[in-house]
Amino acid sequence: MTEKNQNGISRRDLIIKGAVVTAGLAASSVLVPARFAIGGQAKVKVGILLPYTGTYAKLGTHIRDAMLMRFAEANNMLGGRPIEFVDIDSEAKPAKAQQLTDKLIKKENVDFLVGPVHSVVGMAMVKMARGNGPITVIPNAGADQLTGVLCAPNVFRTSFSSHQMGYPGGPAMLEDGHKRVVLMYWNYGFGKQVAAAFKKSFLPAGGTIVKEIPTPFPKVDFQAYLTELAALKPDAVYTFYAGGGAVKFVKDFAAAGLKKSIKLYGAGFLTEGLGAAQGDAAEGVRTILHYADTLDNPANQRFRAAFKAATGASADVYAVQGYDAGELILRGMNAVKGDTGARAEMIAAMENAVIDSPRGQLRFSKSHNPIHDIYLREVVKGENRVVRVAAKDQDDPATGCSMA
Amino acid sequence: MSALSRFLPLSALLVLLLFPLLGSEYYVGLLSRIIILAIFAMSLDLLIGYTGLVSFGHAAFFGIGGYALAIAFQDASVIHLWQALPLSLAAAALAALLVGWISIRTSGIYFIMITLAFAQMFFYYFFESPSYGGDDGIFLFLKPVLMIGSEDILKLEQENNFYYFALSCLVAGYLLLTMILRAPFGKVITAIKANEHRVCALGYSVNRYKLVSFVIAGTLAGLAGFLEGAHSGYINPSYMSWHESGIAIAIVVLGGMGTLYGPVVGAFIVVLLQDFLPSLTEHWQLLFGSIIISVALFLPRGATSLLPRILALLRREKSEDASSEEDPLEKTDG
Amino acid sequence: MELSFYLVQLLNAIQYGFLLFLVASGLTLLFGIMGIINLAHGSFYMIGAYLAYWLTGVTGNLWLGILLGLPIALLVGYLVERFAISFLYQRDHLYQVLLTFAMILIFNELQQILWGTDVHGVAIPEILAGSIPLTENQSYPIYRLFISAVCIAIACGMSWVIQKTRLGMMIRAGASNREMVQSLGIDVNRLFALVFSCGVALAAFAGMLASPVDSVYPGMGENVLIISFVVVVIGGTGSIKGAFVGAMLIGLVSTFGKVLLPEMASIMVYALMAAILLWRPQGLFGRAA
Amino acid sequence: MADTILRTDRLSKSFGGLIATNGVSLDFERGQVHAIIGPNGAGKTTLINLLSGDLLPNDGSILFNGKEITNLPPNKISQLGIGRSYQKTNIFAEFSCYENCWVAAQSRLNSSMRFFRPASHLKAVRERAERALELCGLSRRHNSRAAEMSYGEQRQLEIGMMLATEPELLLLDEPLAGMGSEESIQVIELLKRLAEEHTLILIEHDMDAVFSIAEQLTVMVNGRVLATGTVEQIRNNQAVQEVYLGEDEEEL
Repeated sequence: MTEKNQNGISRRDLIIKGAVVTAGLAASSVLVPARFAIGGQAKVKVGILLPYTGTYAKLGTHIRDAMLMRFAEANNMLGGRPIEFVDIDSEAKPAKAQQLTDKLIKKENVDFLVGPVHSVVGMAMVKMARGNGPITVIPNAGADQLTGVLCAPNVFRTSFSSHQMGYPGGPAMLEDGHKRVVLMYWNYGFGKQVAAAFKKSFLPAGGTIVKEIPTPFPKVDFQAYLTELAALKPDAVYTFYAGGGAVKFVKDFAAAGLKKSIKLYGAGFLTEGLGAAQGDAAEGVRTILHYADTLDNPANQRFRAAFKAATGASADVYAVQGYDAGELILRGMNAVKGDTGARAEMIAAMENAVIDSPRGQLRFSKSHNPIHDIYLREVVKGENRVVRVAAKDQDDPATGCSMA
Repeated sequence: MSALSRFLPLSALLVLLLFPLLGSEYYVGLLSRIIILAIFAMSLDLLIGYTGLVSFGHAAFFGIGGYALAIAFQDASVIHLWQALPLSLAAAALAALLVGWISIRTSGIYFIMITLAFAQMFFYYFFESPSYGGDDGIFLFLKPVLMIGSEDILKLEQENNFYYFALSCLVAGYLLLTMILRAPFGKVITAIKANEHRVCALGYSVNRYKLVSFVIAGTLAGLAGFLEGAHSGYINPSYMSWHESGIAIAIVVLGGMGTLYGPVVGAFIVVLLQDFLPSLTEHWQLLFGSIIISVALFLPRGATSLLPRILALLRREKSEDASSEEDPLEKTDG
Repeated sequence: MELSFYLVQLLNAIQYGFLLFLVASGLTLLFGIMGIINLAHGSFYMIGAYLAYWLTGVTGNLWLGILLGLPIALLVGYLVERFAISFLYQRDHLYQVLLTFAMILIFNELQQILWGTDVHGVAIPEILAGSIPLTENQSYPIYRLFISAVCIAIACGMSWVIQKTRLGMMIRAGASNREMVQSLGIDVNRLFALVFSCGVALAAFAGMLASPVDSVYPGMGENVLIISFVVVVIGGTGSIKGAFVGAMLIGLVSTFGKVLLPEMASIMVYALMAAILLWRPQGLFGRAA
Repeated sequence: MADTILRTDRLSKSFGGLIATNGVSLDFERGQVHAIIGPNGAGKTTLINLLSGDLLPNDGSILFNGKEITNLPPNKISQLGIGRSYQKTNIFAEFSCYENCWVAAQSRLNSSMRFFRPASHLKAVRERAERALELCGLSRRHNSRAAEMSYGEQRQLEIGMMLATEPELLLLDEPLAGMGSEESIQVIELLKRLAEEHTLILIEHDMDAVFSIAEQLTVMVNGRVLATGTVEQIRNNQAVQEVYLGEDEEEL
């Protein structure tokens, strides 16, 4: 597939960009052009493509604010060069993703591209950026393909893959003693991938999927499905819902009186940052995620305090992902002392980065997807508290990635 | 006036033709997108502006044009233009025939809503169906080629070549619609928009004309969808969402419906606004929405309706200098 | 599955139908009486929900919140009618579609400026917080039953107003013949401003009432918008009875569609609408054009 | 027995509870001018609408040249050779006078599903449209926008459009409605000219006009046919005199 893509890249592109197609990382350093004769003071351009309107607006704002906070902590210098931001509202609209990415890459000539939140926007974006485009850091979009079939040396992710939102759920539920489980999820790309990953670990370990109930995305009328769930009488249910849908689901689930007989589990978005909206209904709900507000490590405590001070809002997993995206870019630029032409070295430095993130230790796989601990959390008094580590150093299989 | 109105489109075309020599690759790409949208909007204008059918589901045919290309050729090792383009057009035409056949029996709000309903059906079909990539959509890693012997004469992977290809599609579409509108068929559909009941009383089977118009418009929208799929190499259900149908209506009205150049101008306005407004404020949709509302309220014939007025103003100044006769435009204003 | 399962699903379907009716009734009123296609109807629903969230937060009481919110919604409706909609009565539907489409964009931004991008919830008032056991493990929240009761009250109230009162007489006359109303010496401008404000208030009221069971989040209006149009069109525009029957039909089809034909659930309501319009192009209870 | 061009048999139409046309059975003869008169609400326009296919009857049948046309849509009826003009002016306001007739004339092409040649190249259509314009006396208004013409001219255009479809039978719904006396005279002259070659069915309130051109008269009251016959027969009909002289004197 990589080979196919090369067809789409003309010679002229390469010359204009002055960049290098990093087909083989090792060989490429020979080709690095001495681009920065002017010295280190030219600005580094960081393009940001995140949603600030629509359903995902809050995610976009938190990611951006946390990343800017990380840069500010480094005096807004990347490898000795000042930063210029080009910030674009993606609206989380896939139909516009191409145009906006094009703008950042071709018009603004950004050195780094950060975004997006929405997986489908991510696919359009990565398809254009991979190969000889800018160094790209994905701070949220979770589609497996982004570091799978679409993986590329210049594409990194600081968030998660769908796989990591489903796979650790299986063993965690079995360990809690739930063998007969119903899977419920929003029927779209990400939801389907989470469900598939869950089954991959849950079934071989002896679990039974009583039924799979995909529900239309992004609709929030769950009543009919909850009645079906009640009639199936499973031990527990594993879900993927987020945002408004998650609030509605958790409240409806509780209101239908199902909490007494069926234990509710889900990918972390089910309760992440939604405590106030869900109230008591969320008490006792267990979720898996690579972060928890109450994580007891110094990096997290420092980060949460700083984010609160900087923005007035409470940090959440999205902010952490944005913060780490900033950190990752810093690592890369510091390693090459601001020479964006030294692409291969920079990519190598980012690939090998070991970050002391608020989420715990963060490393990157061959496909540039995060490797991090996944926590099992339970909502107690409105807080997502860590019950235990559900999976140590959870990796991603990077299916279809030529680098893995 | 008539000399000028002939001169303007030609000079606009000339500017478009020369643009790639001056503009950067980004702007050439942006212009290609505008042209694709212009074709799409022009096709909708045939319905809204000429036949009097307010379709609120036109994005479906755009999407189907793109999906036909993507589905048929996602695993192909080469995409022959002479296979892919007719396939996309045929798929869009067939869908338009089916949707149109049912929809044209209704009128007014029912027509608006039934076209919306069909578009939603297509949207959800592609969104939820496991076979065509769901909401993730389908990637195409190749551009269509037109082989003469062993040589691809189009080389669409180059932005400039694609641009000229899209531009020729626009010109071809424009000429085709101009011809149709001058032909007997065009006379009938414009009469239907003016007074459907009377057209029927004159002996025309109105629904057949509406249906044919619907199919032509759908096919042309399919062409735009094909170009979008070929250009971006990525097609997903969001191209069919009702937002896109709404934006298409906005383009037609903003530019000026009932003229063929109106939608082209509208496409420029809308894309450039969407490009420019976000740099002013995070809440740019407030501005965008306000602009649309102002046009809907105060400029119902769209931006291009300003042109004759400006020309009239210029003329008046001139003719006043020459202490003149009566202004011929004065009459038509009343 | 047992019979009780289908009975509970029937209850779900009817309850969903009631909610749909609540939203759609305002829409059909606007179209039937004023000939206005209002795509911003979903935005008014959203505004209602946010008003409920905001005012409940301020007053600590949902009822007070609704009581304070309704006049605000009426005012919003009045302003929108005076400064935008009223210019479009004589124009083609096209402009109404365009104008109200743009309003969606504007209201979304205003919502974001006023209330931010967070997801919120509204607590169910104490007295209605309980639930009734239905099957051995499922129970039914009292608040949902309460919503149904309110919907029935509104349906009855609306048909009473329309059938029995002078306002209703004017409304019915206006729906069928605008010139006639004018010739009766009724101020059509005031009548329309009133009707539009009421339509907006109804949508907002639906949002307020649903806020404790729904969640309150950006873009929530668009989830109800299209489906309420489907309801109105199936029932026949302008017919309260039609909206009621349409809402119930959609409630049934969508609920049992989810259970029996889950793959087709989203498409089914639209297919139903297309089928009904194919059979009766003016909807079930619409007047033939 | 004279040559019947159009026959209705027990034709009925009701709206809700209101019966607008009640068992109307009439014969219209070829080549004659047949006027239908009656007080307001007598069901005259409904009858015309039934004949032209704008309304579908609840009961009864219509035969045109011996052929059943009862449930045909308006376009099919028009194609068979029945043209009609409307009481409320029903033209394409934004089109020029000529274009109005053009669209009408073009309807007689085998099919207007022609996409490639400009319409203006069709000689037959052009001639037919110009002939119609001349007949209705609007040749000099060739390029005027219909909306800008005087009311009387618009009424003439209304008739011109009908003529451009070259019908055999003309249904005229109050062609003189709202016209000044000067304009009326012109239109009456036009109707007389038309009567030479066509069959006319005419609704009209202007009794002078009716008596000056009609050969046959039908009087309708409350949706029923009160009397039908030659002008003389109707003049002397007792029942008609009661209805007309008693109640609606001002109409005469």
